[in-house]
Amino acid sequence: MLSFENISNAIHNWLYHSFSPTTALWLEFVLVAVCVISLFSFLGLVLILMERKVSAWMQVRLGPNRVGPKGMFQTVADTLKLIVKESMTPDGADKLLFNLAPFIVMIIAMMLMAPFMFARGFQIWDINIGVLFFTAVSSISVIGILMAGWASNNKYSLLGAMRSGAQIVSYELSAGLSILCIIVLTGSLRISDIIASQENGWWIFKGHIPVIIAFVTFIIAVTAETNRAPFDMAEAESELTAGFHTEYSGMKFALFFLAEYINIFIVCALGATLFLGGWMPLHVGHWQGFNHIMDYIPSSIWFFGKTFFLVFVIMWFRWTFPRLRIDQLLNLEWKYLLPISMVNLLLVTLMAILGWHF
Amino acid sequence: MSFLGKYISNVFGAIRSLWKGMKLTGYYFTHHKEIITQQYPDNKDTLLLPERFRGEVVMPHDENNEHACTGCTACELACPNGTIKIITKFDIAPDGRKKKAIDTFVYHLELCTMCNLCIEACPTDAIKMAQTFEHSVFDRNELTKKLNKPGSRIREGIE
Amino acid sequence: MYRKTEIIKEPTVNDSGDMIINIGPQHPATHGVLHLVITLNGETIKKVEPHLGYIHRSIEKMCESLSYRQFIYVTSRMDYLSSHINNHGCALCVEKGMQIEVPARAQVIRVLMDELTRIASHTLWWGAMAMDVGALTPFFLAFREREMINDIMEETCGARLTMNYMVPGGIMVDLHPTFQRKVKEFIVHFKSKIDEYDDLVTDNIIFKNRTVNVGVISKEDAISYGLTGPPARASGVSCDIRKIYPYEVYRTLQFEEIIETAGDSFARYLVRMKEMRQSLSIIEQLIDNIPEGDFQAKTKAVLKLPKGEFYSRVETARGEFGVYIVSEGGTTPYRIKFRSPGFSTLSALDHMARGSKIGDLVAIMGTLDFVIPDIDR
Amino acid sequence: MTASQIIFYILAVFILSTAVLSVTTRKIFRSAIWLLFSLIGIAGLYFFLQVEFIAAVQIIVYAGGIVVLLIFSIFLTQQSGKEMAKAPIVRTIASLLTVVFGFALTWLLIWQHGFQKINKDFDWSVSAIGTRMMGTGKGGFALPFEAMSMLLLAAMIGCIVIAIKTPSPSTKKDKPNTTT
Amino acid sequence: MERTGGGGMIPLSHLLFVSTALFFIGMYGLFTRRNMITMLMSIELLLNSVNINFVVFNKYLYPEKLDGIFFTIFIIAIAAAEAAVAIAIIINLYRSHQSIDVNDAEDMKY
Repeated sequence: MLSFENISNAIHNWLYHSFSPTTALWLEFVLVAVCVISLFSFLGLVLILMERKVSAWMQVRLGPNRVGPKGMFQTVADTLKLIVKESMTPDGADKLLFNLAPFIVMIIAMMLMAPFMFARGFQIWDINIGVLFFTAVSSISVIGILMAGWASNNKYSLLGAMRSGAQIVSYELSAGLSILCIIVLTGSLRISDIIASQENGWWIFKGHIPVIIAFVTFIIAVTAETNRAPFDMAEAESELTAGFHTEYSGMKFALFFLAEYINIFIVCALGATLFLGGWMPLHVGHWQGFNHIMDYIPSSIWFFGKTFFLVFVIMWFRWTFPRLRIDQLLNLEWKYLLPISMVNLLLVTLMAILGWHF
Repeated sequence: MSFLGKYISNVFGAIRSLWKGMKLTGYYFTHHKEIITQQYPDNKDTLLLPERFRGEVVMPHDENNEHACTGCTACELACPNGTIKIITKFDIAPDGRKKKAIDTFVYHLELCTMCNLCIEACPTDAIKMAQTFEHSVFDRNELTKKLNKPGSRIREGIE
Repeated sequence: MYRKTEIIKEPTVNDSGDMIINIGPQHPATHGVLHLVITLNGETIKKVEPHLGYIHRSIEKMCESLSYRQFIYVTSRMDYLSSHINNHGCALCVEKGMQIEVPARAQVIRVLMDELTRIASHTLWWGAMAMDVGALTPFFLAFREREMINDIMEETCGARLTMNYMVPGGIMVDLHPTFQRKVKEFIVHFKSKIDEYDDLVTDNIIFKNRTVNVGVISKEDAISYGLTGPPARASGVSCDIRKIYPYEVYRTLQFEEIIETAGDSFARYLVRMKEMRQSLSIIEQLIDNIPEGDFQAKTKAVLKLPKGEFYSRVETARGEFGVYIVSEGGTTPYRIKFRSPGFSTLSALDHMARGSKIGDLVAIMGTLDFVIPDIDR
Repeated sequence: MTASQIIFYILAVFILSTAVLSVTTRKIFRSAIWLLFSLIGIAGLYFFLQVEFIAAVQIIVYAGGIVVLLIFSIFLTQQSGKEMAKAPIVRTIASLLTVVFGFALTWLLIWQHGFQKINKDFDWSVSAIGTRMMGTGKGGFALPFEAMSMLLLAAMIGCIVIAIKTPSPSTKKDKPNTTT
Repeated sequence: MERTGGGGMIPLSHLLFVSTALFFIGMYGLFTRRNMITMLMSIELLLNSVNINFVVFNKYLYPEKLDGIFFTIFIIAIAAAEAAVAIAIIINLYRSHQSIDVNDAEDMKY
């Protein structure tokens, strides 16, 4: 059967047969980089189009419908427009950091792609601390935002960056705690182990109410961590015009924009991996026929389907809720999410020790 | 315990209120065929404006190239912005008497606020509002219009 | 324009740690060209200083050179969301001076249009206010309802926003034949949709957190700042001109004056939401009872007000709108002054916003419902 | 040279050059950013040495925690765009000499000692670290772990006590209505 | 895709060169800087060079033990606590002295 696993293994074997190990390693690096970058641009285009369509349909509008069939090439046209636009650097800005910041944000988003399992046996780097790698690297992205905000020499940008810093640092805690719930249940940090542990059922079904609470906490926390509405304090259009990327234009703005959507994809992919079983198809108890039909759907479709469902939920939040205020945002984290997820982690630990999960 | 109970009911109340809003947007998402926006340049042919819509002042002419304007300047006086300027001349009537008539009815569209006062003031209903609304031009001079067509004359019987 | 040094050397402002930020003249939250110089300590607002003049068109001076028929249309350009009610106030003042008796049909139609305008203004405010606090979908839902009113207006008056439907002595043209049917359709439609508004925004916990206990102004302060309309009624001041100085047919109508006592942003929100329902009930009372008859009183071609001073007031969507005309007996007013509700509301912004966060400032501005050309005539 | 050697030398140059930039630049915000790069480079070195857990902890605590804290304190304490004063030339030369001398001495000692590499599999795993960390028997680190928790708690409380702002009467006066 | 290499081929002395150089770069910063925050940054560099040493010695010389890893973890934890307390002190100092230069903070002497 033609699957991602076979293709990648074939390429790997061919490279190591044809070249010396060093050359083969370099070639693999280049190949992976090309794959990740093209996946990036494709995801960016698709997600931005999806956001526009979702927002339009929720707001009783049509959305983009001019460029290409049903407006499918609208984001391509927008990207072209952004590429040819002039990239301005404001007077008094720290030019080096100002130009560096979008690339930092972008590179971190790219690095986060590494440990994910996109399909059965298809993974860039099966690192043994997979989930920890994710939480670690994603915490750097706040520096990119702080750099952008400070280097712009703009008070709105600075305020947005400060807000973003406070927000991301605090919401990492509850995101981390809800990830820990699943780690406690699986006993491994490795992404492939976590997916393998869900062979007989996804954690969200196996783990009773505590895991559902962890899932809800996770979704809220990552919405905040990616600076999405209702937690878009860093941008807060009606308050800070555009927050930390007020001064950016052209391609550098496009990089921020792209990184935002890639980050959404990544956190949703993580949610799908941890709670919804990654590429594992939906299996229901002893319904053999049903399970067989589900197995026929390719694993990559399962993974992307789950991820895009979560992406849709996050977009649904954005187009429904008003924005929180900065102190309420921190209240929500420290007074509600953190205590709840701490108690929840205790419950999950109890459950794991007593073996109450299925 | 009352504190804990209040805390939990707070959380659930919040989730319920949020779910209510999400249900509404979810409903609109799944019923996205009913849209409120108009696909403007596409529906240009079918777009119907009400007959009272005030787009621009025009002077209707009949098939004999005749209009109803006597040049009384009532509209010019009624206009708050100086949008209308009437230049009169003296026609020689068939019976040999000199008669006042309009030479040019100058209408400055760029000054007009579509307040309808000129139409109200006109005693002979010579001018009316047209339903056009796309007034943009490349040269500002094009916005200064002459409303009476060349060679037109006043209809018989209108004083 | 302000001189930078002048503001920094303000004695109440500490030199260290304060950030001075310009909100506006071009800013998404000001809905126009308002310029606020705010002094921040971290995120906390220490001072708000509005700077006006970016959209000053000297409407009052302009009106002094226009005749009594002509000047009415200019007032549509002040508070463009309740342009009809502005025109109404001017027409009332001229009629008071000329002692013209307005026909009953014209009175009812005027009030109907007033209430439709009020609903249109409040729906727009609802959408814009929700956008200020960060929700974008309500804006489009609000425009759906507002569009229906605009269509009704367009059909009868000939324009969607600056209707200029009032003339001294009545209204310009008679109602369109489809008017009653369309308004009844609108009533049925709006009654179901206003519940959606409540689902989406009013009951939302985030919205409540953003507005409850934010921008509180007490009853005494509201009176001393000269607040009128919904902001004052949210603080418990009874100030509805339709109730206390009823004009036209308002004295025969059954409606409530909405009064809340909390004085915060949420109270202002609730007052407007309830006012929409009251306006709807007024329309329901009137729509089937439009008397037959003339729609315009017979007036002279050239209006001349007798020598003297005339004042009339109406309740716009934002509060009390007063027209004060000094006449020397000529065809144009000698002096004209408009008392616009937005100006005094803006003066209370500093009092309300001190000590709250930037996000609160935007929410307060949203619930105060500024229309900048109304503030800055 | 093999690929892994090339990667190592690139990492080493990256770590050292950003560290040098961090201590020599005169813009304090840039200094923090260079420090961040140096710390991330060190994390990369740990990844290279295949001690991924330490690398992840390094990134979480240093990049995500300490540098953000430093940047916040920079924002809070000064106009971060301003350049710092140059150190006096005498002090610069003196410290440069000291440092070079010290480095030469240390490096000489290391070079002469000539460590012998032991070719055994270095096997760590998160579960092994966890069991040792909580172990109370021989080779267990439960006591240091508990001491560390006490230290962190004390540090937390200490921070709050030091940084808490005593509300002066003047700041209270101009906030008439802030009940949120 | 499996990773090859992994530091096995790098001589220990090269790794120690990096850590030693890092340590003395940190020392240089500590000597020349008079701004407390930058001094704190230099201290972080010193701690990191020590961490590298611990990890490298553990990996190369005592692979059967995990003590170096533990020391590294504890040092990182202490560094976090130290940075937090130091920054609290610095901010407090800034509030009272309007400066974070060490030369300006010598009131304690008297």
